[in-house]
Amino acid sequence: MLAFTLRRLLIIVPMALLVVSVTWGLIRMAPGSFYSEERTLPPAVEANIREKYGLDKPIYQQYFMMLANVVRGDFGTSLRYQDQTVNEIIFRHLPYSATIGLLAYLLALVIGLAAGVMAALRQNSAFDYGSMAGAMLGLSVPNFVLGPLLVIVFSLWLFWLPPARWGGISNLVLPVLTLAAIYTAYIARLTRAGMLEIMRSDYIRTARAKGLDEKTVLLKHAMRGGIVPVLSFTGPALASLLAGTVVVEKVFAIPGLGNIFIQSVLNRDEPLTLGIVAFLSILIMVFNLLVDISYGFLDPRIRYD
Amino acid sequence: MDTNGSNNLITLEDLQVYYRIAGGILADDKIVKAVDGVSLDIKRGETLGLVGESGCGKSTLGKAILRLTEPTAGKVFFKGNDLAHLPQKAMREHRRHLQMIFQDPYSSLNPRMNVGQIIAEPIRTFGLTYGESIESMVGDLMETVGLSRRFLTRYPHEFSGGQRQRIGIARALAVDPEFIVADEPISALDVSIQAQIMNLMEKLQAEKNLTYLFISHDLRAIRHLSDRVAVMYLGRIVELASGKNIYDDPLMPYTKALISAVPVPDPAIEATRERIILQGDVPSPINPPTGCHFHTRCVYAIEECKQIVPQLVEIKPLHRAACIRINSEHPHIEQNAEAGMRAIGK
Amino acid sequence: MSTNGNGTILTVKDLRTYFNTEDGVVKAVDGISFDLKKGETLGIVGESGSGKSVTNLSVMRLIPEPPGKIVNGDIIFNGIDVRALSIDEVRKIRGKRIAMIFQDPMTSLNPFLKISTQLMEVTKLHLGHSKAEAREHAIKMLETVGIPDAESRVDGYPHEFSGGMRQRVMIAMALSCDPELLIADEPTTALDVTIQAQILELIKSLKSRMGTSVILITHDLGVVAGMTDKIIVMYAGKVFEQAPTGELFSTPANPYTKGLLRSVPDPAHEQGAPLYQIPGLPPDVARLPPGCPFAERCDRAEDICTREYPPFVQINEHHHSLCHFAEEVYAESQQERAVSTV
Amino acid sequence: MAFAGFSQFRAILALIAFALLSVSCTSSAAGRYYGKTEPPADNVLRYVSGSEPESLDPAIPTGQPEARLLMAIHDGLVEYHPKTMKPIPAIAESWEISPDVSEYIFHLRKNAVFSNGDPITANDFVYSFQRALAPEFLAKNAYLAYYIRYAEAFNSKKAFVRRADGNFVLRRELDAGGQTPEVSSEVFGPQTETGTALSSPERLTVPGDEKARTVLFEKDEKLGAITAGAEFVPVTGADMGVEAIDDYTLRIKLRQSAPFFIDLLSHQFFKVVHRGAIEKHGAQWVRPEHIVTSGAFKVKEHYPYDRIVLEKDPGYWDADAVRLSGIEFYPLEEATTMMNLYKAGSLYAVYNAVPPAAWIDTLKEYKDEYMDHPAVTLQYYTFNVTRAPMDNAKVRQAFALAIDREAIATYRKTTKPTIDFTPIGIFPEYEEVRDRIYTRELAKQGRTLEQWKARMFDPERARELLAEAGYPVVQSGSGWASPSFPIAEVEVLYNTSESNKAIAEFIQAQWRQNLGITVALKNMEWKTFLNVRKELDYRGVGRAGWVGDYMDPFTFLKLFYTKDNDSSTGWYDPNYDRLVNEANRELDPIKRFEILAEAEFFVMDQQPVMPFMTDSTNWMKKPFVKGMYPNPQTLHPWKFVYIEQDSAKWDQNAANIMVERDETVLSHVERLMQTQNTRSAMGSQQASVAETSAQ
Repeated sequence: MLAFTLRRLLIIVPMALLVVSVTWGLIRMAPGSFYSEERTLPPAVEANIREKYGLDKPIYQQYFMMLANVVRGDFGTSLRYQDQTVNEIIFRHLPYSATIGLLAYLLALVIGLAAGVMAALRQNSAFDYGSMAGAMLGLSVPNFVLGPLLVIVFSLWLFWLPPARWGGISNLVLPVLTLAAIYTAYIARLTRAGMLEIMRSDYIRTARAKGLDEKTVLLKHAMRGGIVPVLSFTGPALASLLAGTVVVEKVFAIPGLGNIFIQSVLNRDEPLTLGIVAFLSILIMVFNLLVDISYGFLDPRIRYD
Repeated sequence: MDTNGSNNLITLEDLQVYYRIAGGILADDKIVKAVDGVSLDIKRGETLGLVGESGCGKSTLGKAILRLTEPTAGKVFFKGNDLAHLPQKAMREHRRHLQMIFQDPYSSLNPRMNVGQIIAEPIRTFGLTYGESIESMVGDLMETVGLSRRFLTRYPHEFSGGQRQRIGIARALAVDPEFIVADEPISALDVSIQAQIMNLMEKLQAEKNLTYLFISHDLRAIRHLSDRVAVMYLGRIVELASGKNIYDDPLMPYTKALISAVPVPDPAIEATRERIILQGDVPSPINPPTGCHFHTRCVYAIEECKQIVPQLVEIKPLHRAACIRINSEHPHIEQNAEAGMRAIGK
Repeated sequence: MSTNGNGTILTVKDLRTYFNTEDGVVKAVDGISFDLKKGETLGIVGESGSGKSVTNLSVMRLIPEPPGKIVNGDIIFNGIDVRALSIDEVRKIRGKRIAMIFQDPMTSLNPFLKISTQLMEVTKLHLGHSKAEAREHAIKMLETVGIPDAESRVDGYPHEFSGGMRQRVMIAMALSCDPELLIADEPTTALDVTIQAQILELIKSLKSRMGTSVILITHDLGVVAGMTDKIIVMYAGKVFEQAPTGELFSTPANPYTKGLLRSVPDPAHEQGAPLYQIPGLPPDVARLPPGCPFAERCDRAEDICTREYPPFVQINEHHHSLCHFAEEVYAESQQERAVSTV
Repeated sequence: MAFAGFSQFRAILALIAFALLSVSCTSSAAGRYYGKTEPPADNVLRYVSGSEPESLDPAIPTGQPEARLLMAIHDGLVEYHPKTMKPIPAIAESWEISPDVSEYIFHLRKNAVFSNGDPITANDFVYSFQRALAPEFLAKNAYLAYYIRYAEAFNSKKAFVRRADGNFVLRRELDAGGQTPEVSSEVFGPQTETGTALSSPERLTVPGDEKARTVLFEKDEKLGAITAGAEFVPVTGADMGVEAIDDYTLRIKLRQSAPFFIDLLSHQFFKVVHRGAIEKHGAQWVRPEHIVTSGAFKVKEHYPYDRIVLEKDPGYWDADAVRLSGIEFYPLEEATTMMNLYKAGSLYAVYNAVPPAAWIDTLKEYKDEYMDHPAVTLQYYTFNVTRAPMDNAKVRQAFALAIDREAIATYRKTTKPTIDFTPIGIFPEYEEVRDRIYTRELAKQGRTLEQWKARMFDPERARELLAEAGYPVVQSGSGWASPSFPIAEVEVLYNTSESNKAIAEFIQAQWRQNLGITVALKNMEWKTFLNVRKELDYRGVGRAGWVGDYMDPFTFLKLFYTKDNDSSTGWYDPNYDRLVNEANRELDPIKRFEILAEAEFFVMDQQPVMPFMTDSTNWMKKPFVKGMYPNPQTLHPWKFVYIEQDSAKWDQNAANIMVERDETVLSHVERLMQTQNTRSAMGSQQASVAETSAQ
């Protein structure tokens, strides 16, 4: 297991570099540059800018310079916000995304698991149909629709909650709900499907034949197997939730990483884009690794060799 | 190897199939010797039964003959050509003569293809015939295996297990093969259907002069279908003889136990017969016991059994066994055991 | 309501368990009756879909409802009307007084839980064992079923055991509370012959030691031959023949039983002659014909067989057969037996 | 449970969502105000600034979001008039202008201090300008200051050419065409050494980089000959036409006559910065803990992408008149989010073009809040005149005549139809002059002003012109067709956005209907689009928009000025440059406008671009926010803004806000303007311009 973890950790670095390189290539292939604007710059100014940022050097040199910086974990300063380093920006905005993401994740996990388990236990009951219809709704309402809907109801009709921006706990409610909806729905459906499959399995029949009551059968025997598919979904989901969800951050004007990421791309802010891409790819890979490791705790049959 | 004049369709020479299990960066890779030096002849027109417990390598052996698994070493002669080292392209030429029937007729049929397409597929692949005659050929094949032509457009899930196995057989027959490896073809079927499939296989063999390698753990079926029987244990053939000899006079302690374990559908016999109950399970092929693999479960095992790898030698006419405690003069181990080591002249 | 007579541990009377499916009502078990005496072993033989497993799940009230439902019949266990019990009361019987082992030991043990956990929870539940007691008992049980080094292996997970060992664990678990009745549902089907022999031998010896009654469900006539006192042959949800073991094998009174017996290859016979085969396929239980469900495959069927549902003929005190020609078939069997013994 | 109707299900949801959204912007029409309307007790204004500011350094950013914010914290020589945007005194309490409009003398007030208490002197301005124009500073706005003598040379790393005798090579020695006229060489204002040097004839500048120089000299033999054997002296910041005559007197010498230069100075680029803070902290001087400001407000907190909190600077020279105790800027980008916050009462005003077009009919109902006023913007399409068929003026004219501008304006709701390049309603005096000049010029061609103005929409004439250009338009069914027109050579390129797409489709339909020509539409992401358009890599037609930098027609007309102009059309004519130069040398504003109008006529007659609309500022503010006016750029000098707690004094009808007189604001403005009004006659015309436009 240690070897497995080490091996996977070692892979992360080249993978992240690959992702960064591809991103760099895409940025460079896209026409336009960070300094272009509606107004054409005087050629002298443009030349000065190109010289300062090494854009006048051969492309491979620029690539290796970029790569050397990335390997050192130094993405330099943002091209747009020149008083701020990329690392500073990422770690300044991560907590916003992470707060919302983590809360949404926990909410989705609690509600999704509970609803999924209940629905599986009472298959074909009114609760089952109701919660699964709700989940369907959660899946099919995109969050750029759900968010504004919640805002209209709770902020503009009832004036209960602020419609946007960062601030107190009341500011968190709507974005967290919006973000959690789709994940809750996914988790509920996965849990239900997983539980139903497990509940049909031979070892559940064995457990029942032993005279165990349904609660024990469910919590002790079925749960672990039932949430395996949930785990494989929620690992990467948590990574993306922590790293920010662009739509929700846009709708609610949250200064999270997702928002910054999109802006950096639009601004052609190359170091910032690369920094965030590298950070996100590492984050996702680490979470996938964590998921794989936690499989081992959940399912004793899985071995890491 | 010169196979001139010999009646052998298939000849295996020291065939080995090893699997490598990756050990990770901190552990060595492990080697599983699934087939560990098997030499065999299969005669034209005969059925060779291959019996053994699960995990003994019998399926791997069957697949290795057809190159569905790449042999690690050794030779597989088919009509004098060594298939084991043939390039894939050349192998294709031979493949139509070599077919396989699988245990699970459901998972081996593509659920998205109808029966007609399934059976026609090998015909098209080998370009045996074209156009409309494909359909009539498929229809004929279906009737040959006892399925109505009307079922041509049905899908696998619409059939019962026995019918699916018939489809599998029809598919194998489509290319008019000479040799068929039947890998546990009846073990997933109900009792009443098993008999139907066995009869069908026998009928087809007679009609088409087929040669079978019949792999099963069901000794009753093996006995019924096979001309000769090979008993396999942990990658090695431990006994090889005619069906009658194997059953009436098994020589290897393992074979004896195997046969003895088969329940007899007759309470009178069951009540009286003495059964040999083997202790323990088949050891892991990753780390098999030294010497004679069977020594860990053998009541007759002596110290030498742990060291000496027994060779498959002829003990009686046309009856070969791999056990150091028997020889042609003293073929019966019980007596040898009673007589102690004196019997083998130590 | 009938009560169990002296020495009778289980009485099943006219049990009918139906399933609602998309194809209509499947009468998986359709009128089954039998008695099981203390210490006796009953074999239930049948092909897949014949209703043999559903019968026993019904006894344990383990039929999933919906879609299944026990629509009729009495299940009297030691004088207790199992059908009348609340589900909580049934749970007190399950695993304690009636235990089950299943076909596939690979999937019947929970792969996520340690063997010790799975064993201990039974005795903690039914015998009120403390953790330490339960653990001690679990190890003892593992030793009883012949698991070597039980002390250290008890904390292993199922996947660390071989198939045979797992089935032993299942048996240890089933027998933990010293049940009065053990239902073994195809306990050896998934195992190699050598392991099958070990397991059957184990069941046999435990049964004689503990005096447990056993219901052994199998499709293999060979298995029941040496293990049982009496046998029920099921086909399409019905009992086709019911007889003491010896009599069933020597003088079957039903063409289906005869066919089954004849279609098993006999190792004693030379290879070459074609095997007897029952033609056709088992019927679709959702669409049974009005007459005998076996008529279509039966080599001695006459017009009446497809027209009329056959009677359940009593041949003698313990021998019944569901056939229009039960007496004739019985007579034929007697004759054949006489010939073969001569 | 069947989920067969999944897509239907989604469609229904979308409908529900749409219904709710519609309800949300109409339902409270019952109330007088749009959403929550309560003045804040803390006297803090909450406003939305747009994107996260690139920097709080006034010399760096180029965007409107920063402009909105930076004018609160940095002060300059002059300030925008809150209504007209004409310059009013700020740190410069008065100024004088040289007769040829090439030199300005500013008199600074003595009580202006930085937020740390340091006095603001003329040297601070010299430092600020030199820093902002230093080539390594990479200011993208540097071009704004290129009117200052040698500013462009300094910013472009040029060098003077000094002969062995110590004399510099002069520009006029080489300049045969006389494109850029020499300015007066008489020193205006106090005589100083620097002043004299600045007034001497303009020196020649050549690339400072040797390689570039060599290339240039090889190409231009005459230049090579003149500079042979000479020494190349890099142009420094000190060479620029900015001089501190004394602590409180600043001289700015221009390279050309530029009466609009004073308008430019309100721009953030010319704000004063604190040398000490910058030298101590480098790029990080703009952080809240380091920043030293000069404006009415100072930075209290800055949480990027979330908020910038300003508080009133009590040390500000005009602090007594500053009424807000603070401002919170929210760097938001989503229009709906802003509107939601506005409705919920968390924002007191939104900026220009925030209200979504679909809501405008509803929002107009809120008369106390919704505002609509011409903006200093122009929406137009460019023609790529370097490629056929758009190299033919007649084709261009035909395309321009074939669209119904009134219809577009009606369709877009907040725009006004336009045919000329200076937007209407912004420079009323210029418009008056322009009509006169157009009439004169048209008469030379035998046409009338009415005919000219019919360019708004004249499909018949358009078809004639197209036929004259060699692409006859024939009747085809109920419509038209132009079979010979090279349709593959023309497409409309626009940057991806809903409204650009809608307009492009509208115009596409007009051309199809009126000319029988269906052009393809092609959209591109913003930065890509800019590049393609600039490189003239587009076929036929490109979308363009222009926002004026200062309140003078020249801010538009300069787009066609000089060969490497910004028009993205490839159009250039030296005659145009000649006219523009002449105009800018003219001190009499009316005469100047006449020449500019002649220039505009010249270019519009050739139709390298096709203007079609002027945007309106459409925005909203809570009625309790006073002193914010719908001026042409919706830039609000914050020191005039205040929050009125007394609901009786709230704005009642936003449409009248520009004509109504708010004593609180205007008396403040007038008080400030007094110092300049009392100056010499030179300055008085500036003030009068401001005064007239204010009414």
